Amino acid sequence: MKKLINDPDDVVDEMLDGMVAAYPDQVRRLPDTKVLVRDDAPVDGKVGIVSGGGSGHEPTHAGYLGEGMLDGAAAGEVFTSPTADELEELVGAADSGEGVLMVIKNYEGDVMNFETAGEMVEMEGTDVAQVVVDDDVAVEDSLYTSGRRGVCGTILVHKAAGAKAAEGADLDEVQRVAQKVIDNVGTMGMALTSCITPEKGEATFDLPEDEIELGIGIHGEPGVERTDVMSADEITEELTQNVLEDLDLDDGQEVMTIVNGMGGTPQMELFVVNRKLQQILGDHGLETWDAWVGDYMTSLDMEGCSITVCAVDEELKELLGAPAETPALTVK
Amino acid sequence: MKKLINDPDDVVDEMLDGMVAAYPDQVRRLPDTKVLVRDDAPVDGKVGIVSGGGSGHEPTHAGYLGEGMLDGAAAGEVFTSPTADELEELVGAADSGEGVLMVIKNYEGDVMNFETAGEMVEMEGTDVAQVVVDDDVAVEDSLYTSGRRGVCGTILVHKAAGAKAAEGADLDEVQRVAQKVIDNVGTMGMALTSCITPEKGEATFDLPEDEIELGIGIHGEPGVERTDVMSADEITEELTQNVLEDLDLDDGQEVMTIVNGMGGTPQMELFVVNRKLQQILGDHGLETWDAWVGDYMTSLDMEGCSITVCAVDEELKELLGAPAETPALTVK
Amino acid sequence: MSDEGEAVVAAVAAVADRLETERSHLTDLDSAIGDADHGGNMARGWAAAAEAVAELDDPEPMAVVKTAGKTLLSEVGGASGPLYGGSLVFASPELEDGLTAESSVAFAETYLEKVQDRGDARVGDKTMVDALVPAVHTFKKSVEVDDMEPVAALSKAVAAAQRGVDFTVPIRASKGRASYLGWRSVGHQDPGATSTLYIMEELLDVATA
Amino acid sequence: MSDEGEAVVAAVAAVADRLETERSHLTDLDSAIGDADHGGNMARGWAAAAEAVAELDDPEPMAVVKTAGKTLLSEVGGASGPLYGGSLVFASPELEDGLTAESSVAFAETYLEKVQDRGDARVGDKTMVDALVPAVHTFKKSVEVDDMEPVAALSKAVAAAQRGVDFTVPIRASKGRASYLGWRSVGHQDPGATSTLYIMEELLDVATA
Ligand SMILES: Nc1ncnc2c1ncn2[C@@H]1O[C@H](COP(=O)(O)OP(=O)(O)O)[C@@H](O)[C@H]1O
Ligand SMILES: Nc1ncnc2c1ncn2[C@@H]1O[C@H](COP(=O)(O)OP(=O)(O)O)[C@@H](O)[C@H]1O
Ligand SMILES: [Mg+2]
Ligand SMILES: [Mg+2]
Ligand SMILES: [Mg+2]
Ligand SMILES: [Mg+2]
Repeated sequence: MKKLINDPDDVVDEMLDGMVAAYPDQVRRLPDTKVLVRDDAPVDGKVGIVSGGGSGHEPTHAGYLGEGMLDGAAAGEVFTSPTADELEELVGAADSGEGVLMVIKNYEGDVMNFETAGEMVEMEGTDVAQVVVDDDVAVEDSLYTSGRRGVCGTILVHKAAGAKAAEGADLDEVQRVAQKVIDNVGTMGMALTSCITPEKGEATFDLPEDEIELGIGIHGEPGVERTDVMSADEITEELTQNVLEDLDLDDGQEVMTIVNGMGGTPQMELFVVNRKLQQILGDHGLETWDAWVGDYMTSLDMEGCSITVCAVDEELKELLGAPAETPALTVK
Repeated sequence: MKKLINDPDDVVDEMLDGMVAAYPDQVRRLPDTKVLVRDDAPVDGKVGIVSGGGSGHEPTHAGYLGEGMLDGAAAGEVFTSPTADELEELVGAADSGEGVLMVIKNYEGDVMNFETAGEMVEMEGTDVAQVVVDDDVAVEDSLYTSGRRGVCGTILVHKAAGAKAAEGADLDEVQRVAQKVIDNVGTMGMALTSCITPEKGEATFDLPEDEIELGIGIHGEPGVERTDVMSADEITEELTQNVLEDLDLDDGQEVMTIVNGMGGTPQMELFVVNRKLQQILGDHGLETWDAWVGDYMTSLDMEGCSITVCAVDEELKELLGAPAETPALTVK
Repeated sequence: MSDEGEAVVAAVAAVADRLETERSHLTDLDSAIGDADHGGNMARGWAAAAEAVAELDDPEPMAVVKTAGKTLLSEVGGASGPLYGGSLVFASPELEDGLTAESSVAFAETYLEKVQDRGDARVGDKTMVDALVPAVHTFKKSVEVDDMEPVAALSKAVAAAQRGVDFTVPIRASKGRASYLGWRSVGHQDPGATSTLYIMEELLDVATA
Repeated sequence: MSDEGEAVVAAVAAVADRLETERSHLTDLDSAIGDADHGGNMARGWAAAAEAVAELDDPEPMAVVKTAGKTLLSEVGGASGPLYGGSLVFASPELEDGLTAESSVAFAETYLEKVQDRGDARVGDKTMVDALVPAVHTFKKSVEVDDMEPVAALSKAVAAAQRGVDFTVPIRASKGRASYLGWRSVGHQDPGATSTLYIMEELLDVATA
């Protein structure tokens, strides 16, 4: 493994310091933790929004700290949920007295650690609500899985909840709009290559030159199906078709889309995918209200992408289009 | 080669359509060209700023189209300078009558094509000025090279010139501040892996698991020196040292920095580099006024990074900090 | 330091050593059907636990187990952090009066119960539960029905856990990251069941020493 | 269509074919010391040039060469676009009165001059100039001093260009992307010199046919 890394054991710690050094006016690190909060947290009179999870998904999570999005973000080890005690500090630091919404990506590890933390801070009198994002349509939600994963749609949950909180809404209202995004968003991803975790130092899974993985998550886990390599257009078809089938939208529905890079895929390719995605949506009678293309939620250096579609109404358009100012996302 | 590509011959064309589909309110494509301009170009009463070069460096160039930065950007084939006739159309579309500044990255291909275009539009009465960016300190500027290359420092030239033009300055003034950035900026890059061009479909150069290239450009060309693999801190030392030697700054000088990813390197690693960079600058008695971390000028899927340092005074701080609103860069 | 407490501290240290040794093996197992971090999670967590318990002033069994659990909770994260750590903390009171055959059985049962409370997995979901259930059942039966000595019973329990680990291979996962793979999870050994077995082997080793 | 014009159109087509065949070889050469696009640049440009000249109504040599040059200028980009394309355009007037020994020499000289005007490279800089200079010198001398037929002179010029290509191998580049490599450029053959040789070989082939 050749990486811009010193010691794998220090990589998360050093990354967090490097983030603070990049955005000293926007974020700060809680001493002796892997928790970053926006510089002015807790923001008086505002519901706090926190998120977190394993590292390796940058700019998720700390990249979205700031006005109109998150108040705090906890970083676990690479691909490992943060520990409950760090999450406790996270929630505490985001609470101005108006309560805190925890945005959790569905996975037992995250859910169990967040819930443990939530119970602990509630005992100390903080109002806590949670939403669990499960936008990954690749995984069937059945008795035989731990439920659908939370992936790139989470960014839109952060955005809408953050905007609602910035308006001064109360915890219930903020939780409602977060859940509304969750109810209207679907994502599916694919990998051309495996990622390399600092811990393992080699590919998590072997993917021959002529095969790809469909339905991957964001943790370098193998996907739901392995198929022969396909063209960009075919891959876009496959992902979009699955997402649209899941969402089952009416003709003329407005949507917002994300073509998300997995970290190792150049933007050139993401734009090639976006071109086809927009054609397909047009063919389905859907109207794109906004289209994002870039690296929003990654898997280290994995090559591949995910496609997210979110049905939007007037309320969601207002929230998703509202101003945000964070290191990784600025909406004017 | 496994990529999100349909046919290598179509990749630039499809990418450009995908960009327009992503930012339909911000950019448009000149019919039958590979030229993208900001939607409202030419902007009345404003000097036009144009740039361009081979594709494969996304978000450079079209990602920087918009208020406070570029008016137009020409995309060549992958790593190939745009042709003179496309550049002619580019300059024409950016001219509102106040003249156009061409920002050229030093390389014979770009310079020859831009100059040919410049001569042609001048014959039709457009005022044209040019600056040639050559911030790459890895290449010695001597009789034995075609001069220093233009690399990531170019982004700062776009930014300063764009801000000056937005103020309503005339062509001379805009050219002056562009040149001022060029005189104060230095960059050096390195690669952990080669990139894969769509044309060749395999690595441009072989780089064994235990070696890295120092002093690479942004065209997948091999670097100036090949060395044994080093830690992130050592690499950061090496790059920064070379840039600082070249710039030769006074104690207490304020600087702005960019840790730029080459396309395939995850943000986690870039932040690890930024942490060390800021420590080194501090040790040298320099003061960081602003620090950017991300993928600004890439080499397709190459893994690696470059470090840019630019000395700033009050004028440059004002210009580099001025508002900009482009797909890839928003400054509030 | 009580003899018993000393033994538990030694056991935690032995577990830490063993999991460091098995680090890359566990990560390889987790690569195949998970996210390639189980080895790191376990090695990091138990090393910290061993340090923490070594510093206890009065290392009675309950305090040692509780400290180890708390350390895992704050060092590991992931799915295994709350499962291993939380269950140790909550089960530790069963050892309040020391290590007896009876208290060991109670501890084992509570530990299993807490894992299932938190993770909601049943036997056959291809998780650590598949190693734990046969181990705890065998342990309890050996002690309570067959009147075996705890160490002999533990030895039986370890063999049972091994069966459980082997059993995870041919089945489809319904919990944890491996569940995302659907049928593709079949044929792979569960990392968490494997680390559970290793921990039990070390307990046995220290108990027989 | 004049015979001469027809021959030039055929030559452009032959060049296009050849460069398509050599596409990956040229790109490999450019990978080693450049940016891996020379094969694509040449193949794309000359294919377009062949199409364009095939559509000319009155394909006199000058018009054909000029059209080919303009097409290269607008299709190739990079360093080789203005060098090949611009030089063909500017040298084409030398063929105004058709293809004679004299006009061919004048064309060759002007072409070389334009390449050097635009690119500012001298012999030994490890560029296409290293193939062109010996070729043009040899051609001129063969025609003007040795009174050779143009086709025989061209054959000598091709051999001279080959020497030039070989010469690029052991030298350090001072122009083009290869110059960034400094001493590491030594030992590699220049792609632009190589494509120049291939083009000349095809001209000879068509001329002898
Ligand atoms: N819901 C669950 N109940 C019981 N055990 C589980 C559950 N989910 C996961 N596990 C166990 O955790 C192991 C994975 O642990 P680890 O890799 O450390 O965490 P993560 O899955 O968060 O990366 C699995 O092999 C499995 O044995
Ligand atoms: N200044 C120059 N003068 C003459 N030839 C040059 C010059 N610069 C580059 N070349 C030629 O161009 C070739 C490279 O062409 P190509 O790869 O198509 O363009 P680019 O270098 O822009 O990628 C080199 O091999 C060399 O022969
Ligand atoms: Mg994990
Ligand atoms: Mg090129
Ligand atoms: Mg795991
Ligand atoms: Mg080239």
